[in-house]
Order: sequence, then C-alpha cells, then structure tokens
Amino acid sequence: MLLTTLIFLPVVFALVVAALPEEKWVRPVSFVLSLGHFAATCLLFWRFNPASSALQLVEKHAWVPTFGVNYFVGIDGISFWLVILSAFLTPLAVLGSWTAIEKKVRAFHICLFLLLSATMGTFLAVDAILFYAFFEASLIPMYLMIGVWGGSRRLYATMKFFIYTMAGSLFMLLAIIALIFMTQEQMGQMSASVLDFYNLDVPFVAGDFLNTQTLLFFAFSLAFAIKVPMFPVHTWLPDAHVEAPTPGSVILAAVMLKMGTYGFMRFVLPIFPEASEYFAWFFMLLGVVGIVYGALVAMVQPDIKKLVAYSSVSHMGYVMLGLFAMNLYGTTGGYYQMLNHGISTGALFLLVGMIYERTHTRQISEYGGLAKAAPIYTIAFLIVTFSSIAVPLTNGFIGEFLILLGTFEANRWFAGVAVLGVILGAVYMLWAVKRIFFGPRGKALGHYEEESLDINGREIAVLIPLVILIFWMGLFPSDFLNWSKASLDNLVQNRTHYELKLEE
Amino acid sequence: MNHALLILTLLIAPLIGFLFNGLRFRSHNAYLAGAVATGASAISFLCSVTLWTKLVSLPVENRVLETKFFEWIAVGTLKIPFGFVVDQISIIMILIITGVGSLIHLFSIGYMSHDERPSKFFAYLNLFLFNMLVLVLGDNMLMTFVGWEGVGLCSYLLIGFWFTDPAKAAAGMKAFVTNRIGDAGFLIGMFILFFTFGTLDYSDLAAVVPKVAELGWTGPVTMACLFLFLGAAGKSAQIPLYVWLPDAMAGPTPVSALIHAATMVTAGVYLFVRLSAVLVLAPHAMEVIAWTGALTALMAATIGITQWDIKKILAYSTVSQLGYMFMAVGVGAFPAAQFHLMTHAFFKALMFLGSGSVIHAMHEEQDIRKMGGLKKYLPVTYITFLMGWLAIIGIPPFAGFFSKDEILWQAWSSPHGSKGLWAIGAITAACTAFYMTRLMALTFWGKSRVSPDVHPHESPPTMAIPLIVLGILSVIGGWIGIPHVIGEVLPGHPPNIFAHWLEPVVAKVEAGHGSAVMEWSLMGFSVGLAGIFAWLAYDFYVRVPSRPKAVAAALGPAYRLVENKYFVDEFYFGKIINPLVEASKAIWLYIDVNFIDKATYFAGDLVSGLAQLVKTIQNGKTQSYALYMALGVVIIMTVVLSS
Amino acid sequence: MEIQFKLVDFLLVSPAVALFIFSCIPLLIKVLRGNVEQNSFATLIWGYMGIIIAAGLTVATMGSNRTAFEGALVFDGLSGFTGLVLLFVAAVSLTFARDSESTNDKQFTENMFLMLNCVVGMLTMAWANDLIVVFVGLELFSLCLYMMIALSLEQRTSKEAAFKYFILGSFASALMLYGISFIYGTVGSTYLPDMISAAPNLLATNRLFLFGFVLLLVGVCFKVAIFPFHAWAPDVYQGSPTPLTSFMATAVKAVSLAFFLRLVASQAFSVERFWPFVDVLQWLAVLTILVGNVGAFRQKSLKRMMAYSSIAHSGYVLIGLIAAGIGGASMLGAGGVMFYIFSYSIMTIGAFGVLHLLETRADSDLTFEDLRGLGRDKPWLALAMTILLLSLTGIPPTLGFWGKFFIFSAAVKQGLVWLAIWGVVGSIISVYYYLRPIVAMYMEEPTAGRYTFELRPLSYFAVLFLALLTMAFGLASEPVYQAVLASVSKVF
Amino acid sequence: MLDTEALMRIGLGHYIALSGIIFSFGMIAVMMRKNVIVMLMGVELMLNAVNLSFVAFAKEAGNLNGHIMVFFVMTIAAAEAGVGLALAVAIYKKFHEVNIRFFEQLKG
Repeated sequence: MLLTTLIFLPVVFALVVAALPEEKWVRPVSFVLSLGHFAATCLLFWRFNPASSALQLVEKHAWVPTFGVNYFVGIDGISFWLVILSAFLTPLAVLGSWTAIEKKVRAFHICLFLLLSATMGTFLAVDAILFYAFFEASLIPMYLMIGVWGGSRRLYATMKFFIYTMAGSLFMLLAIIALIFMTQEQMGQMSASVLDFYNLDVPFVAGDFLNTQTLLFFAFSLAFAIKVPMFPVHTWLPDAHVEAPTPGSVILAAVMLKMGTYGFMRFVLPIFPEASEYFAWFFMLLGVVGIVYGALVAMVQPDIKKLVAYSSVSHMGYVMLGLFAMNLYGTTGGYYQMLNHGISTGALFLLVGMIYERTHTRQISEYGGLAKAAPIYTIAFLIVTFSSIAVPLTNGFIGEFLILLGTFEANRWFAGVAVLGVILGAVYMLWAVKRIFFGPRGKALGHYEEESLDINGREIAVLIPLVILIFWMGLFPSDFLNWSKASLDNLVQNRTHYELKLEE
Repeated sequence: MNHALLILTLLIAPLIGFLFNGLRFRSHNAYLAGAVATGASAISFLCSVTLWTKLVSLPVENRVLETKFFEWIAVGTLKIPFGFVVDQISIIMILIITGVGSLIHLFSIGYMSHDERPSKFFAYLNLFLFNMLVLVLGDNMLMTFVGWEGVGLCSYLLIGFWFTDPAKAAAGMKAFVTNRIGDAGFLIGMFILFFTFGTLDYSDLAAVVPKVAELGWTGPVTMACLFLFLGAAGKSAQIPLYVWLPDAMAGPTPVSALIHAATMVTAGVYLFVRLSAVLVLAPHAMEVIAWTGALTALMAATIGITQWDIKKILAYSTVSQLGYMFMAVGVGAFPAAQFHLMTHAFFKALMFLGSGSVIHAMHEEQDIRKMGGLKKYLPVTYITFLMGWLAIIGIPPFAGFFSKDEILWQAWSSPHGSKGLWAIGAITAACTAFYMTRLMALTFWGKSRVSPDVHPHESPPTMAIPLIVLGILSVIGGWIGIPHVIGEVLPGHPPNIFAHWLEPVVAKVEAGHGSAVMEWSLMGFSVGLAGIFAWLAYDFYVRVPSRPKAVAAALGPAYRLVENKYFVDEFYFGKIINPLVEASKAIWLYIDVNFIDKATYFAGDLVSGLAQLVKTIQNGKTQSYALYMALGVVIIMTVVLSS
Repeated sequence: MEIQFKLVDFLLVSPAVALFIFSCIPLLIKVLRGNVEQNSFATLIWGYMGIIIAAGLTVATMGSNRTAFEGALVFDGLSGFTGLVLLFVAAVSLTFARDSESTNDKQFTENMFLMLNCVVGMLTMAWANDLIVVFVGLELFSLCLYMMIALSLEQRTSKEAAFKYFILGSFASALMLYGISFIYGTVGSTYLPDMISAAPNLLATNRLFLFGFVLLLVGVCFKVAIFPFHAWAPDVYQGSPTPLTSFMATAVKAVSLAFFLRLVASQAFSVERFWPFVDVLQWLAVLTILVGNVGAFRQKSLKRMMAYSSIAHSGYVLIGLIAAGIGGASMLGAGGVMFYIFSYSIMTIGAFGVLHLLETRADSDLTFEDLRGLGRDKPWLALAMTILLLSLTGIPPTLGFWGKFFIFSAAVKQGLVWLAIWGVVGSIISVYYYLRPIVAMYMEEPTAGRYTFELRPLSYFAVLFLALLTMAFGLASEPVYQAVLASVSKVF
Repeated sequence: MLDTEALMRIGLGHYIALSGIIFSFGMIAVMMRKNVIVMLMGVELMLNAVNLSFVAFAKEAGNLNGHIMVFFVMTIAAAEAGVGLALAVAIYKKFHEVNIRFFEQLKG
C-alpha cells in the first residue's frame, strides 16, 4: 500500500488545500503536507531492498482486464531515486514560491500537489497504459502552472509545451497498443505490463527502417526525446522555462524532464534491445550535438532563465549520451546525472527566481556587481554553478565523469566531442557569473543598498538542503548509487534479455 | 600519530581554516583571519615534516605511506578510493606547498591588512592549500584530478578576488576556462589509460605499465600522454594554453606567489614526474613535450624582455621556467624537473613576494618605469630580491644554477634530448638573465623615477620574514642537488641527494652520453652567457638609459611583435573566441529560432492554411454543399464501379 | 400472406409507445387549457417520466434478442444499448432545452413533444431490421429535428440552419432511398438479414446492388457527417439552439452509427469486389479527421468549433467501423465504436451544456473571448468544462482517452496502423483548439463582471454530473467496455 | 439493323433508366435553382423517381414490399413537403422572397 499511498496522498492533500477556509493558511499547510509526503517517501529507505534488482512493493489490481491493463505499481532501483527526488523537491518548491506566487495561491498549490501525484505515478507505474496515463496527466498541472502563473508570453509557451509533448506521446500510445497485441500473440493473453513487454520477442531487421522493432523504438523514442528534451526537439523547453513561475521551472527541470530519460531506461532500452543497439550511434550523436549545441546557445542567451534552460539541454544531452553508451559507466553516470541535474538545475531556477523577485529582470546585461550586493546569494549561486559545471567533489562531476568514461568506452570520437561540453559548460556559466556578479554595479541593482538584495532566512533554508546534497552526492556517491546498483547492473548486463522479477 | 591521522590532519587543517574564515567572510579583521589561516597552514607544514621524518625512517625501497579514507567511486571495475599516498615525490611537493605556503600566508597578513575582505581572501587561500594537497597526495589520477580542478577553482576565485574590476573578473574566468581546456585533455588521457591498463591508481599503473609495455602498445600510451600534456599545458601554462597566466596577475600578489609561481602551475610537472613510468613508454610524446617546453621557455622569455609591469615580467618568467621543467620532463630528466620545480618555487615565490612588497610600498604601482632606485627605501626587499635574481639567472652557487644547469646538461646529453633543445635552453637562459637584470635595474637601481607623492616604505616584519626565509632558501636550496661533476671536485664530495631520493620512484632513462669535460664546458658557457647578458642589461638600463629605445626602434616590427606578446591573445580572441560567440548567436538565431521553431510554426501554418481552405469550401451556400455530396457520390461510384 | 402480431411485439416496442404517450400528455393538457403554456417544469417532469419509463422498459427487454412484427424490428444488445444512450442524451437535452433562452417560451411543450418523438424515431431506427423501417425512423426523427430547430426564438440563423438541414437532409434521404430501391430490386426484399446474407454474393456479382449499397452507406455517412457529406454540420450546429445542437450532435450520431455498425456487420467489407470502397472509406476517414480538426482550428465561435470537432470524432469512429468491418478481430472495432458513441455522447453533450449555460440571449453565439474570467467567476463550471475538453482531447484518465484507446487498438490490431497514425495527427491538432477555451477560462485577463448571473440549477447540475461521469467512467472504463462488448456480441 | 422490337418492349431497364433521369433532374434542381419552392420540388422529384424504381422493382420481384415502400415514401414526402413549405413561408414572411441566397449567413 505504500506506493499507492505515495501516489494518491498528494491528491488528498490537494483536496485538503482546496477545503482550507482561509487562503493565508494555504502556504504553511501545503508546506507541512508536502514535508509529510516526503517523510512518507522516506519510508522507502526502510522498505526497499537495495540488494535486489527485482521490482518491489508491488501492487497489482485489474483495471481494464480486457486489454490486460492493470493498476500495477512497483519500485526498483531505477525509479527509487526519482521518486525520492520528486518528493524532496516539492516542499522546496512550496517554500521557494512563498512570495513568488501572489495570485490564486490555493489553486497553485493544488496544481503542485496534482503534479506531484502524476510524477509519482509516472515513476512507479509498471503498466504501460498506467504509465502513459500518469505521463500525460502530469502535463495538465504543468500546463496550468505555466499558463496561469507564467510570464508575459505564457500562453504561447504553455501551448507549445503541451502540444510538443502530446505530439510525441500519442505515437507512443500507438506503440504501446502494438506491444499489447504482441503479448497476446506471443503469450496468449493481452498484457500491458512492462514486465511482459520485456519478454517479448520484437522482430528486428537490421538495415531496414520499416520493421516492427525499429518503428516501435522510434515511436517510444520520439515521445521520450521530446520530454528529455533532445536536440532538435528541444525548443519548447526554453520558452516553457522562461515563462514558468519559479516552482514550475524547478519541477519541470528537476522532475519532468527525468520522465523522458526514465522512459528510455524503463521502456526503450530493455524492450527494444536490438534497435537500441543499432541506433545507439544516432542517439549518441544527438546527445553529443545537444551537449555542444545547448552549451553554445546557452552562452549567448541574454536571459538568465533561458541560459539555464539551454544548459538543461546540454546536461540532458549528457544523460542521453550515457544511457546510449550502454555500458555500466555510461548508464550509471547517466542515471546519476539525472539526479544531479535535478538538484543543481532545480537550485539554479530557485536562485534565478529569488533574484527576479527583487529586481524584476532576468536580463544578464542589466546585472553586474551582484556579489557585493548579495554575498550569501552569490556564494550559493557559485556553489550551484560549480555543481553544474561538474567541479570535482560536487555531484555534477561524478555523473559527467562516468558518462564520459562510458562514452569513451563505447565510442571515443563521441567522447572526444562531448568533452567540449566540459569546456563550454564552464564558459557559459562562468561568463554569466562574471556578468551578473562581478564588475561594476548593474542597472538592475539600481538604488539597492549594499547587501540589501541578499536572500533571507527562508530562502537560505530552501537552498541549504540542495547545497548539502550537492556535496554529499559529490563526496559519497555510493550512498546514493548503492540503492540503484543492482537495477543498473541488471539493465546493462541483461539488456538483450532483460527481465524484472517480482520480489517475493 | 600514525600516518593516516597525520595525512588527515594535514588535509583537514586548511579545510577548517577555510570554513572558519569562510563563514565569517564579512569580517574585516585581517589579523585574526590571517592568524587562523597561517596557523592552519603551519599545522599542515608540521605534519608534512613529521611525515617526512617517518618516510626517511622507512627502508629506501619501501618509502610509501598510504591511506584510504573511503571508497569514492565504485562502478564496475572502476574503483576509486578517496586515498592518499605520501612517497618520495609527494613529500617534496607537500613540503614545498605547506612550507612556502605558510610563508606566503604570513606575508599576506601584512599585505591584505587594509583589504575590505581579508577573511574571504584567507579562506580562499586555505581552500587552495587543501586542494593542492589533494592534488599531490592523491593516490590515483582521479584524486589528482579532484585537486587539479579544485586548485583551478581557487585560482579562479583568487584572481577575481577584486571582482568589481571587470578586467580582473575576466582574468579569473580566462584562467578557469583555459584550464578547463586542459582538463578536458586530462580527462581523455585518463580514459585512455583506464581502458588500456584498467586502472587509474598510480602504484598499479607503475606495476602494470612495464608489463604492458612488452606488448608494444605505444599508440594508446602516446595518445594518453599527449592528452595529459594538454592538461598539463593548461595548468602549467605551456603553449598553446599559457595565455591565462600573465592575466592571472590580476589577483593579489601573494596569490601570484603561491598559486601562479610556486605551487599550482607546477602541477603539470608533478603529474609527469608521477607518471614517469608511463611517459617513458611514449618517446614521441616526450619529444613533443620537450620541444613545447623549450619553445614556451624561449617565447615567454622574449616577451618578458619587453614588459613594463613588474608582475607581468615575473609571470612570463614563470612561464619560461615552467618551459624548462617540461623540457626536462621531455628529455626524461624527471629528478631535474622536480628539482627545478623546487628551486623555482623558492626563488619565484621570493620574487613575487618581493614584488608584492614593492607594490605595497609603491601604493599599488606596478609599472617599473615609475620605479627605480628603490634599494635605498626597501633594503630588506632589495637584498632578498637580489638573491632571487642571482638564483634565477643561474649564478653559482645559488639555487637556480644547479637545477637549470642540470636541465640544460640533460637536454644535451639525454638520449631523448638534442643539441637544438640545449641551444634553445641556453638562449632562454641568456634572455632570462637580460630581462631579470632589466627588472632589477629599473626597480632597484639607477635613478628614482618614483612620483613625488609616493613615499616608499619598507614592509612590516610579517612581510619581511617570509622574504628573508625564502631568500636564504634561494641561496642554499640548490645544494641538495649538486651535480656529480661538481660534487666530485668539492670538498667532502657532496652527492646529488635530491636525485638519489627520487631514484626509486621515477622511471630511469638510460644514461646520457657525454663526458664530464663537456658538462663543465657547457656549464661554463651558460653561466658566462647569463653573465654577459646580465651585464648587457645593466648597461642598457642603468648606464645608458637611452639605449633601449634606440634598440627597440632599430628592431622595428620584430620588437612590436614581441612587445605585443606575439599577438597570441589577439589571435585567440579574434580568430577563435569571438567567432565562436558570433557563431553561437548565429546558431541560436538560425537553427533554434529560425529553423526548428520555424519548422514547428510551419506545421502550425500548414494547419492554419488548410483551415482557411476548409473555411473557403464551407461557403454557407446550401447548394454548394449539395454539390459536394453529389460530387462525392460520383467520385465514390466511379472508384467503386470502375474497378 | 398472413401477418401475425403478437402481444410480445407490443411489449417490445413499448418504450416508443410510452415516449409517445408521455409526449402527448402535456400537449393535450395545453390544448385543453386553451393553448396556454403550462409550467415548463411540469412539462419537463412528464418528459422525464416518459424517458424513465422508456428506459426501464428498454432495460427490461434488453438482451432478449427477439424480433418483432414479422422481423421488422430487432431487439438485440446493440439496439438496447443505443436506445439507452439515446434516452439519456434526450433527458439531458430536454433539461437544457427547458433552461435555454432560445427554446423556453410559449412553446416548450411542443418542443418536448417533438424531442420525445424524435427519440421515438431514433429508437425505431435503432431497432430497425428492415430498410423500410430504417427509412421511416430516419425520416421521423429528421422531420422532428427540422421543426425543433425552426421553432427557436432566434429568428435568423436558426431558420437558416433548419432550412439547410432540411434541404440537405432530404437530399441525402433521397439518395439513401434510391439506394434502398436498388437493394430491394436486387435482393428482392427490404428485410435487413436478407440483404446481409445476400450481400457478399451480390456485391461480387451485381453492380446494381453495389450501387445501391454504396448509396445506402452515403445516406448514413450524411447523418454521421463524414467528409464530403459533412458540410451541413457546422452550419446547422452553429445555427441551432444549443440544447438541440447537443442533442443532434450526440443522438443522431449514436443512432446512425449503430445502424452503420449493423451494415458493417454484413461482412460486406471482406468481399474483394468491395475493397475499393473500403479503401475509399479509409480515405474518407482520414479526410474527415483532417477536415474536422483543421476546420475547428481557426474558429472563433465555440459552437462551430465543437461542430467541426464532432466531424473529427466521426472520423475516429469511422476508423473503428472499418476495423469492425474487415473481419478478423471485428469485436474490437465494434466495441470501440460503441464505446466511442458512449464516451463521445457524454463529453459532447456536457461541453455543449456548458456553452448553453453561458448563453444569455436567444441569439448568443459564444466565442473564446466570452469564456474569459470563467475560471474566476464560475470555478466549478470551468472545472467541468476543463475536464470535458481534456476528455475530448483524449487525455488520460478521462473517458475520451479510453474511447480513442479502444478505437486505435482496433485499428492497430486490424493492420490499419496508418489510419491510427492519422488519428494521432488529428488528435495533436485538436490539442490546440481544445486547450484554447481552457486558456481563455484561466489564463487570459478576465473581463470584469461578465458572469454575475446565476446558473440555471438543473442544467448546471447536469453538466457537473456529466463531467463527473467523464472522470468516473474514465477511471472505471472496464464495466462500460464489457457492457459494450456484450451489446455488440450478437451482431458480430 | 435496329431491333425495333427490342426497343418497343418496355422492360425494367427502361423504368430504371427513366427513374435515374428523373432523379438526376431532381438533384440538378436542388443544386441549381435559387427559388426555395423549386428546390423543394426537386426533392419531391427525386423521391418520385425513387418511387418509380420501387414500383418497377416490385413488379419485377413480384412481391409487395416495393409497393408498401412507395406508400411510405409518399407519406413521408408529403410530410417533408409540409415542413418544407412551412419553412418557405417563414422565409417569405421575413424576406418577402423565397430565395436561397438569404441563407448564407452561417459559413466558414
């Protein structure tokens, strides 16, 4: 029942928030409730057995038995940290949006809780249709978040976001349907369970594009690639991020993008092993292009949030590169990078939001000399920056190093190009840092007194957990990876005949 | 205390200093901050000394103190412990780092006493110390890389310490990014080594490499070494990545002394001494390293002749000296490289601190054209600076003479060396003598050109003591590495202690050719050359001050080329960086906005256009609708009945 | 020829009889009171009673699988299920009609009379097992619809809509009838089972039959609004009073599709000679999806947008019909179609209901701008509209998702992947226009004081209930799907 | 040589052909004429063409179904005519002309 509780508890919370008599209670109550949800999620540390690669804490109830669709949830080492990450970031998002969200506070927190529920469901669903349902359902709260609480071009951004994502995922729906019928042919009865998909023998013909496995592979890949987002289907992301309110950006970057990469790990790689292998070069190429391209474009962005958004493209390119290196280093690194990106980019968006609340501009050119005006903020920003550009002993380094190592093993030329991302990452982040924090006082700082722009206690409280995690994950990666090790090993070593057992 | 605890203390002390000062970064109390930081550094130094005594007490063949704190990364066969090793190489490094580091910390108290944020400064300095210690103590390449990036980070922070000046902030960024280019090479080098030898552990590498060598895999090793050299070139300011170091002088002078002269910039040399067993398998890579080092030495030395900023001259001098070290590495003279590293740390730190003292005295004036005749105002600085000068131009028996001549001799005699390398080295030595003497002449000798409202004054004792200590070291520091030929004729036949100390841990290159006579004559030649050029510079700048201008005018374009540092910065900015930025803007505009988004819009426009078509067809006329139906029926019937 | 009518036959048609009787009662009262309109609520209650009794009787006779009147009517699961959907839709539309500005006046009694008799005609068509009965039923409900539309208080567009619908409907009926005459001429009977049993043979050999059969299908396609027989739909839907639009868009489609399903069950599509038409039909499905979605793309009027979207939905259903027709796993297709009818009816009538609630005048024609501020002023109504629109888009876990899921499943299973892909493309286009009302309701700057009026409670309740159903059946779609499968199991 | 006998013998084919011609005339009337009354007449013409073919087929098949159908069609045609004329009257009352061009408001 734990997993079901984790998925639907936020829905209950949303109702609680909706029923609160006074709006001024919404924020504190939401914060406490989301903390409660995080605490409940932490129960997983006791209930989850990290030594096993099997699917654990399974719950299965018939939903649409005619099509073999079940309410089937379970957790393994791959979903484990993503679930924790989602639950961890929500209280921070609530705390971080304390003053950022001024109108329709109640509705905003309802959206936040529904989004949490949908993301939890996405990461925990083992049934393809259930996964699809949560995957799609998560769009709606985010759509509203951007559209209602967003910036000036919010309508454009939110429509673009929704249509892009929807366009990819509908083809995935067709592919899921095809797989369901394949289970019927090969196993005698229909099943939408991913576990049964793993056992399918999806016919593959190398060299011929129009064969079953390749088509299904690309149908799934398109959906997830848009979500990741990979070059060249990334253009919804900068717009969505720029227009989204701070907590929306945080959740979008930290959690929702992971749905794409998680989809690759859960669906694409194990269900279509031959096609994945055959087209690995293509995805590595896109990953590499994404890394360099994202970095170059981030470099010349005039808007801080857009810069961070493009840096996401670059970072997620690393993740894809690692996953499609298809070896232990790459996969582990890619997985770790997913978490890192969640922490550091989430933190960056929070930070950008904090300063935006004070100066009401995100134009880099209007800043300058912020380090004097907001020293603590500067320290936090620098730490997160170093995490983002993968300085050793921060979390980012572990992920990037392992990814590059794995890529080098798989294809040294891609690794050679991907390494450029290490350089360019430093370039765009530090250049931005230089222009924002150093030099003479910028226009945006206007009449503010020295240090009066600095962040307050609440904001420090938001950032401290993230900063701690940055170093914790950088110093003791094993504390985190040990929980996923068995599953990742299983994914890499048994890729061609992948199987997830159910924990007895 | 057992060695693990010692190493822990050694590392933790500066970290605690960093946290202490970092958490109270707003404090203006330079003395408290400096005391804590210097104390932390001193504790580390004491630990280093203790470790050294421990090491000495161990048998020669087994002088290793290892400790692994925890498993850092363990994925697949990659097992990276958070482990440290103290052996013959790293002990030299940590003694230099903590020793010279402590002195510089001490010096900084005085130097930074009037700064706005002394606490922050000392915090960074201690953080640097920590990272530098991690770099040299790491027992595997990845730990070295941790320190490697860490020192780069601190360098970035310290160069940009006075960040309100955009040029200084830019210099910090330039340093970090240039280093990152090298780091990327370092990463690839590591990958190649890992997938060739299956380990990144230094001791494992040393054990595995000779066996693998028998298989004749020189290809990957050469590639690995070249990529690692790219990393080293970034950190140690070699062609083509040296450009950041002169700009790095934007940082406070003690930083230049500690990071950009004595310790961090020598990390590349340290790396190759550490990996000597691997490097000797790649003779082609060695050749590249040697020649790059030599050319860097020459190039930087020539630039040094034309500079007017006291720190810039020293910076180019550093680049040049680092070139020597790489030349030594390239010809397989690892002990010589390490030896020069040490002596250079002494005299260059001294000269930087001395220049700091001068700048401090001159109220932040760095242009040597506005100095002159300072020896009477700054006696201590002058005397100690003089020691450094004598050391760097290689006058026996000062420290620089031994190390530099060792390198020159090896460049001549080593099987990897050549006469060309030696010649470049010798010319560089001549240039060095010239520009260093020029520096001395313009700063301390001759007539005073100090502007009347500046009243130079000697520095306080906290600044003087480090100068004196380093001055003494610059004099005697070379005596532990007296070459064999000199040792033979000296009373008591002092051996080359330094080379013997390192012997067990560095790869041996087969003995050089060349006789003692040859060695003596080359030594004499180079010392003589240095003397001549020193005198020449004295002649130029003290006796006939009008001559430099005339010579410069006579040289014309050649002079301007050198004066403008061979236009390398202009080339990088004009031909690489700016085009890259412009290209990125173009990519953003043309690919992102105008192509991908346009394609998306095109889909939208297509639907929109079709919508217009549908709307046109839907014209509201009942009879048109009936016509569509009739046409539909006709077409369907045609299809169905005709087939 | 001896004709035997049994008592049980009358029992079986009793729902229609009941409806007819209850439609007459208020009219009779009105006439007796000297043509004075009585309380519309009382009229409504009479209507509800008729519908409830008819529904009860339908349930009672469901699954009996009998034929009545010499086999002219058939009472199988398909007709029963369709009948229930029709009655439900009628009840909701009646509620709307009573609350509407354009219908509720001195003539609500007549309106109700027409609507219930319209349902009688539809039930007749749903039960029909003979082409004559099909035609009679079809004409009965069509004529009622023409009149109801024309009865609107709105003077201009409703008349235009009625006239267009009338002319084009008659035109299509004539085509269909012409087709029936050829079928009769070649089969020698108008009895549906005769035709179905003869069809495979005749299709292959007899061009006249082919001609007639295609014309019959064209007639049905007109009612379902399949391209190129769709052109009436946007104009008529927009011009009609919204309660009627909601009724037309759902009930007419439901009953026509049910009849289509019967035709498709004839295995005609598996006759090789008929394959060109199946190909044409596939193209028509694609074009219908495209025209529907593309046509809705740039509409300003919400009703017109919904009209085009209903054309698109017809296209999706046509995919299911083809999948049901080509043999093999026909049940998937048939189940998908019936489920889609069910889900589509609920969502569409709900969405039109929202529009109807917001209309303040008889000639209101809401645009997107008119929805601004709804999220603030009428949050629950906005929420209901959001759910309904998301369901129409096909976002899980709403009912609309399952409708699409079952249809696409059938298509994929039957090898009609390309149709499914076009369906997906259409859905992607539809995201844009279905989300625009949501944008208007929540995200655009609201106009002050637009929605200060009270919502009419019955319709409001109905809309909320429909939204709730959309969610509830979305979460629990299996029972519905099982019921649907049971209903079509005898036909296929 | 023309088989005059065959031409003289009027059979099913002729009836069907005639009904087809009348049906087409009806269709054309609906599609071309602007006067609403004439359009109605076109519809009636189409229905009567159908009647003709029904009767012809019934004669050929020898059963009553076709004849029954004709009666139904006639009734329905009458009803349709009633509705149609009522609409025409409504148009006339408003515009004083029964031209279809008044009904082009709903479009796009």
